[in-house]
Amino acid sequence: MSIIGLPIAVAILVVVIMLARKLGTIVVTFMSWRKSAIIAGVYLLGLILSVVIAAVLPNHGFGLMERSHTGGGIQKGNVWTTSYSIRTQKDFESQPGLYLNSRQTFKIDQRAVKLGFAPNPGHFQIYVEQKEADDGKIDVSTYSTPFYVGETDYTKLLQPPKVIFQDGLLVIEPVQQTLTLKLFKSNFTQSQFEGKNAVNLQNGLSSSFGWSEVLLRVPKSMKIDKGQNYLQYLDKD
Amino acid sequence: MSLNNNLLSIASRQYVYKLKANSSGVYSLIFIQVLALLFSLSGIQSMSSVSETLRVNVKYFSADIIISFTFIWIFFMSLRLTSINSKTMDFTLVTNRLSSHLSNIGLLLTTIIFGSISSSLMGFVLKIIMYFAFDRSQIGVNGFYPVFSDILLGIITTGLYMTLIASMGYLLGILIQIHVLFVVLYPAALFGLEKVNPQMLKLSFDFFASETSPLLFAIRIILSSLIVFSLSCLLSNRMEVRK
Amino acid sequence: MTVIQGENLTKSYGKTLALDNLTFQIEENKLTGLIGRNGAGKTTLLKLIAGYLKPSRGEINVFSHNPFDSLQVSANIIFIDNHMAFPTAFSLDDILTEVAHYYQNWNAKLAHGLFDYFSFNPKQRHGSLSKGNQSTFNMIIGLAARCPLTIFDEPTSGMDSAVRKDFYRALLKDYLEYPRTIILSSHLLSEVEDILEDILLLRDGTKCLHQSVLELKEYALGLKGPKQTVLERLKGQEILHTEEFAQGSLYAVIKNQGLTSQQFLKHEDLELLPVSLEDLCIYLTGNAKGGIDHVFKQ
Amino acid sequence: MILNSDSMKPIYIQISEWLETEILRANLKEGERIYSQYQLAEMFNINPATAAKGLNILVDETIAYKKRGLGLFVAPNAKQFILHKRRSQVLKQLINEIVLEAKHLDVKETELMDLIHQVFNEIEEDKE
Repeated sequence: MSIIGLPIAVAILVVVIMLARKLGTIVVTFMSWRKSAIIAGVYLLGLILSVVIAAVLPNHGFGLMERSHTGGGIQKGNVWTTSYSIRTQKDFESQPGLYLNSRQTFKIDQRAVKLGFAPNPGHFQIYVEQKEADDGKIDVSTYSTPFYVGETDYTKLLQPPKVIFQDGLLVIEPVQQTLTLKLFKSNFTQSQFEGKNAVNLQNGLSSSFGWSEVLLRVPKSMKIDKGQNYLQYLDKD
Repeated sequence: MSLNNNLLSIASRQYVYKLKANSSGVYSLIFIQVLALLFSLSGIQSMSSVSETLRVNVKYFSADIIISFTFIWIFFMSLRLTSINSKTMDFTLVTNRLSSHLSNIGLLLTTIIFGSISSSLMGFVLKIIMYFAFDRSQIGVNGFYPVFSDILLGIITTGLYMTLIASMGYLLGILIQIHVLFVVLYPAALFGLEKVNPQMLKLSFDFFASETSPLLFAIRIILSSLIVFSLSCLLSNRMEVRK
Repeated sequence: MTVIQGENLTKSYGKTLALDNLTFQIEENKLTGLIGRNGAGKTTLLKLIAGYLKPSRGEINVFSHNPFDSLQVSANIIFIDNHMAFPTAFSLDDILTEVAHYYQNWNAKLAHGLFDYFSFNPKQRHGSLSKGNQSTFNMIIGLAARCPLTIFDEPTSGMDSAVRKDFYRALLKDYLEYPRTIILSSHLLSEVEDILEDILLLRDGTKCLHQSVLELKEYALGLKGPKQTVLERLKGQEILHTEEFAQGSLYAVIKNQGLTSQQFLKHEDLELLPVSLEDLCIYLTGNAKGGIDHVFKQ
Repeated sequence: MILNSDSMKPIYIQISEWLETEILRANLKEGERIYSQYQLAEMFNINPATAAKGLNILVDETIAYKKRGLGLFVAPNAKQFILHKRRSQVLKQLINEIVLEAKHLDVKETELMDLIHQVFNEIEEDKE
């Protein structure tokens, strides 16, 4: 809070508290101290009950589960290393920290397809793997590395890029997406001892965007214009 | 005539009396906490991150506002306990200054226990409201479910902060009794300090707020509060009992 | 036994001297009236006794303790005045219950008896009572507490005369049933003189006199008659007050020094009149300027 | 009986006189216990010290005697004593006042005697 905002907020609060006290003195003329004590007890019991209720509420429906990505726990701190290490790995399926967004298969008639890409697909890493056989199909899998806001992993909420195959042209289009997230933060009286107190609270709230990865598995004999320098070939050897 | 009335028995009688007398404080506390809860429903902090294709708007929810409001409430509660009116009420019946201070501190500690538990648990009311009233697919499960040890730690820390704040309010109240000008002087001194040496205020704030060891934190708060309360008692000895 | 002992007691507020070198003693189980005009220092003295104020000079002892900020003394005193305050959370009924915990001699039967007699509404709040009813309620507490030292500072302010009468009667009856040291400050001396044992008369912060009511009643004589005769008779007497009330007639108040009324009555033209305590106190504490009439003579 | 606090007569004397009258009227009989100072204080709404002084007069005049720990009792012959005292003292004082007043009003001695005769006769007639 800024140095100007603080006194204003305090002033508003003072007014609120004055009002509350006025209210208290009005209420008190109708209430004996016994009733007040009972109300205090009921209030406290209600609050304790709320903890119990919160504990037993079923956890389905939450958009963000504690761990939404596949393949084991990728901590927020490891997001970047994970993203980089993918490139050296060959087996995407067993790669920890990668979340499979979508999988599509397109049939091709031609033996050779010229793969074309929509303009500016820069935020994807596109990997190409040639299959053992010629089955006339292109498998397109899209993956995502972990996306974090603070401590929360929201990778699962990301929409996969749109993949269209038409007239020998493969179009991978990013989807414009707006995510609204509601996250819980521990009270500052708790977070103080997690090394994230009120003073450096802001640090705990940074978001980190991961990467979208696209894996194309193409028939063995398919020709691809190797001139596309954003393509990365995964060689089986 | 009997002169065997000892300090503690009188102070505890006063404590019970004051507890009943100030029971109406619960209404203002509930009012303030519910108000803070309503404020909290729009989030305590929001953040957005944008990339070319993705925009993430995040709202954070916690009981921070509720706890902060409760802090201010306890400040005014302790301030009120030093008012002339409260003093007159004390001296209407059996008392001396020390027993009056002791019973006030006892009352404040009880209030603090109530305030710290209620403000910390109010966060779960917030969560339950969010669970049913908001689109759950936007809500993160992280931190939704209660963890007993965390709650306990939160309550104790809240209580400790409240103790410190209550001691400050009590001191201010006594100072105002000595001279009304302290109403202005107290905050003015703080702001003056901020202007002259911003580091010092931050340091004293960090002294409590940056301590990450619960034990050290508790020791710091308890010692500081004791010092401030003792100072209040000493200062009040300069005055006449009741005018 | 001496309950209260003041030695050269002086209290000043800034430059104003409220009490000046007051030395006095109050004995146990006496009902003493503290009498004086407004500003004579009655309330200051009572607050010194109750331990609310610190003497500027001199010493005060209550139950052989310094009362200032003393818990021991406080536990044995109740101070009834119209500044008594009770929490708004308490109804009158609650107050009677709560106050009882503080006083070991508390007489709940008396408290509730008086409470019902004066038809208080148990659910009402102390703050919303009229001034007179507040005084009446405070008085109930003062009586029921049965403190070894009970102080009433102008307890009847705002009460109507019927309630005042009831109060004095209640005070006396409870005092007879449970004798204790009681100090009653009042400026309506005529109402209380019969129930008092001693009178401590203050004048400008000093002790004017401290005597039993019985002695005080015989302290002075009033003499009415032709001016010349009266003046002749007054030779060698201590004159407290003179007043010319008609042409050539004089009313004089003199100190009663063993003169029996017979001696005066033998003189035909003189009339002997009793001097009420109230008048006597006014004469003793009055200023030397010749009374209010003096103002109009100018 | 209601005390007259404005009277020239101090209250404690009014108390002792009232007790004497009670003895004369045989409301208090010889050998009977007399009211304590506290009972009197309550009856007349006066301080017990005042009542005690009234009782002391009775003791001093041997109208009453003290029994240790039991209180005051009406002495034997108290009634006679009171009658005697009233005749010799009270009546004399009253007459004293009458004579003074008569002198004041220029009433002759014989005139006063006639007046007394007249009043005597009137009261006798009323009785019959």
